[in-house]
Amino acid sequence: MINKVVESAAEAVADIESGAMIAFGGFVGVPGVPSTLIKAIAERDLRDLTIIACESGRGRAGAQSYGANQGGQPYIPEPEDGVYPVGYLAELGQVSKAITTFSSLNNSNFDGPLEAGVRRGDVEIELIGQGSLCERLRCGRAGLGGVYTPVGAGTKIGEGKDIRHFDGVPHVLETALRPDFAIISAYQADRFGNLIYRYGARTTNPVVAGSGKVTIVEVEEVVDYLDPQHIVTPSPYVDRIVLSDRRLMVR
Amino acid sequence: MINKVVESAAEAVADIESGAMIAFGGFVGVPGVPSTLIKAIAERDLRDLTIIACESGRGRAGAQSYGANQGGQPYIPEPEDGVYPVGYLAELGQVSKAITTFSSLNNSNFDGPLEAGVRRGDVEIELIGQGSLCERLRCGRAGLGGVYTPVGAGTKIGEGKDIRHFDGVPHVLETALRPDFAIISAYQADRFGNLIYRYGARTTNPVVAGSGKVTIVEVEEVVDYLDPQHIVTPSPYVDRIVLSDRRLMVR
Amino acid sequence: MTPTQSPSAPSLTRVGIARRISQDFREGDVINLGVGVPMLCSLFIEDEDILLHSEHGVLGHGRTARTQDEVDPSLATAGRQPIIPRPGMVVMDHAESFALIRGGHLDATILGAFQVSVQGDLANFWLPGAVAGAIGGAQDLAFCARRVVVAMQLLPRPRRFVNRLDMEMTAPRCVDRLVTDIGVIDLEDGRAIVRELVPGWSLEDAQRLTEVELVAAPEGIAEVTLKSDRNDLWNAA
Amino acid sequence: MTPTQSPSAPSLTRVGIARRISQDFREGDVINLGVGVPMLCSLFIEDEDILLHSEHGVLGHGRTARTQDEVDPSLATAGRQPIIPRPGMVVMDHAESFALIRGGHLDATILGAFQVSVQGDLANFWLPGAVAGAIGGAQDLAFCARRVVVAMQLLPRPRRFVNRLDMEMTAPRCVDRLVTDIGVIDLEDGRAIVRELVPGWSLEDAQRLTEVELVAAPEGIAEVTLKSDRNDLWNAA
Repeated sequence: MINKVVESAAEAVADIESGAMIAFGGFVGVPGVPSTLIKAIAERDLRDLTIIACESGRGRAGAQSYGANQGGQPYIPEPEDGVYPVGYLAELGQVSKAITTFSSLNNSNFDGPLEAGVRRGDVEIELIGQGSLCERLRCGRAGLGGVYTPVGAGTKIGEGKDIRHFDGVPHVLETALRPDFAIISAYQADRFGNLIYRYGARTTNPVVAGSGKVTIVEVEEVVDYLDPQHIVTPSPYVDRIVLSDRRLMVR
Repeated sequence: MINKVVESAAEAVADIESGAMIAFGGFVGVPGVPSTLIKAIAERDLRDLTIIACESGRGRAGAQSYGANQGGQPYIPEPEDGVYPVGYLAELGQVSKAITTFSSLNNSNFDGPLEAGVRRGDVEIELIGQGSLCERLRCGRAGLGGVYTPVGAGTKIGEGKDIRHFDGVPHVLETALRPDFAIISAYQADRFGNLIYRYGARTTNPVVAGSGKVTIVEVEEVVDYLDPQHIVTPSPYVDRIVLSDRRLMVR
Repeated sequence: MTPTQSPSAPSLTRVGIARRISQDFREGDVINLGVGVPMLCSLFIEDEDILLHSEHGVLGHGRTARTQDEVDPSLATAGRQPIIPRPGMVVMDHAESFALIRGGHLDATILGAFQVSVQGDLANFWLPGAVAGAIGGAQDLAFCARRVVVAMQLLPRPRRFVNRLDMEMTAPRCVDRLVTDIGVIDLEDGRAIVRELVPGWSLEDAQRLTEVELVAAPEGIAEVTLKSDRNDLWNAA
Repeated sequence: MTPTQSPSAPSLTRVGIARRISQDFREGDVINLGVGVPMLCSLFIEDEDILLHSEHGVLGHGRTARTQDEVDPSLATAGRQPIIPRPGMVVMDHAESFALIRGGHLDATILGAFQVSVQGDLANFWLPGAVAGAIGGAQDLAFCARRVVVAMQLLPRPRRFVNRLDMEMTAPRCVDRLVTDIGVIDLEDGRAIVRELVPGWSLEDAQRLTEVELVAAPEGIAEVTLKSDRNDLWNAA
């Protein structure tokens, strides 16, 4: 019987080694960051990770600053027990390279952990837009070598990349990312590894799923049955399932 | 108020002109072919269409042969009033080019309408695998110039296409298809044009949606509300909605 | 070039700029609002069918949640404001959200900027002296949305609207319109056409705020009018 | 090279070939079954968690519908057999279905063939003399599935298993195993290794059916055994 549920987050990430390339699902402040799994990785003694994430500018120290900077509008606060963002791994010195769309806080008074690493000289940042990052990961999942996008041509992001014109418009070749591990967060899983997400917590999670040689998901619930027509991530993209510490919807 | 529902299929396809490039959703014998819209196009006096479809080997004359050829296993029969496959347009002589994955019946005793057209010398067929066809249409929807796929390299399908190696493996450049019209079938729509599909009738319909300058969908029902988390095709990809003649699920 | 040279006339607040921008929205538009001033545009969308797009994959959401009961922690804008569902809303993954953007299915994107050139070049992701940037979805939006509108406060900041960028460029020749605290400027064929000015501002007053040569619209320069009686739209003279 | 040279020994029917193929399936496998003989493999999957994949976007479906009540016209295999849902089933669009295939997420694909070469080259989409072909999903499957198994009837047809293809190639060096009506042949490094033969068949008998040099497996040639008591698995001697 297929059952991809693993006992603990620690067990699920036990075979990640220093030097690994890891892609993470989730987006900035909105829910959907695989916090439980990031915490489990943080607890291991790892070095030289290459991380791939939409947002990796904030560590735990900076976690509060994002939401607060909204000009007095209401925002969803962090839970009291905190969230472990991808940038936390950089804060711990586990990261030597980041492929990301937000590597900085764009705040001239304060460096994020990756920015601090670049100033020290031991971190490399490859900045890329969200659309192109998603396509590179999708190429990984979908067995494509790369895609041509018009986005980034003639800018710093397109520098050094192959250019080809389509209908006279320059396009940049963005190549597949096939990380060793894909680390994501979802709402519910069945034992096969089919996944559904809650509203805006979907974000990059289904994009990262299946891109890696091994995909690990944290979920709020494992259920007996998911409607086949509502499943977002098909089971073959998922290898291991763990329960999340942060259960937003299930109380 | 947004309301994309159009009175009739005839009205929905009234601005298609001879020489247009049209992509169709749907797959071989399984439900999901936009039969009502194909019938409406067939009733117009059009010539020189380029059609893009997963399957276009069968006309109406050959419509029964597919299901019957299953070695005695049960299969889903055609409805008595018949279905209008994409190949019907070729049968009527409306088609001068087809980009398709099944252009023939692979039956040495019988030509499909496109095959007959090639023998006459007035039809061109561009054969391509389903995965690559889907990616080309997705590029159209997603604003990409093209993708590199390993599939087809070194075969007749890859001939004349740009080749690039990734990790030593030859990949074929498959370029975007941006048809003038995208013609699809779905189960339910809301007035915004959000769509859901029934089970295996989904097929290429969500892939074709949004690839064209104008996307027209036939649905079994227009409903007031669709669960935002279950919608498969987002409304911006849909321009016109008509009710289908063939209502499989709604009776 | 400093605010002290400005006339003793009112100017638009951040909310006022957002109000002016939102007056250009049309029923049926699909519009992405960037973080900051652009997101304030949502304050002015009531029952019209204007579909707001958040790049993490939420389209056509309703208004901001007003009570704790209305808050669903999984439903927020990209700027983390809790929002409520609304008929027509749809959720998609991040790749599809950017397919929508890159495929030209957005009618407009409203962005903030560090700097815009008269050619329409946009800089909004890499601050001078920084070691890294925050490009997010801005580059896809700037390259691919059918229309790019920039919300810009000209008054307090120098070198915002320039002849040539001196920061890293997000996208070339993409900005169609600047909605500023003192007026509305369209960028057309390398020229800055002033369409509207805040009452009390002249073209000469405006010209002092930028090195870019400003050109009066051929049909004349209209006054900025705001269709709202909120009390936070105008900075006093 | 004709059936009349064959020994008076039984051979596998189309259903028998499918039974033998399905005996290689393992719990947890994700497997695509092509139209024809391959699809008959589904007859032999009961309660095991073997996820069958239909390329139009249905994965992990249940058995064939047996009564009209069970038939949902929108739920069928790519070969149009009505099927029933089953826990773990998932529906996806065609592009995602081929992302699954091309991304190497299928454990195996079972295909039919016009012709296979000893190098593992496959031809199954363009008949000689035809003006067009039917490539469908076969090329994606043949290029990208982790394992490619071909169901092949050697007995009634000449030039099925050859040294070099004389038809248009679907994919080069992709076929791992042939399951035929007379035995099981693995293609390894350009050699045809006979693993199993139907009782009554010798390597020499088999050799008469193909120009390809057949090599006995180093561990010896086993007898084909079928784990089923259906009465339609064997052609009589």
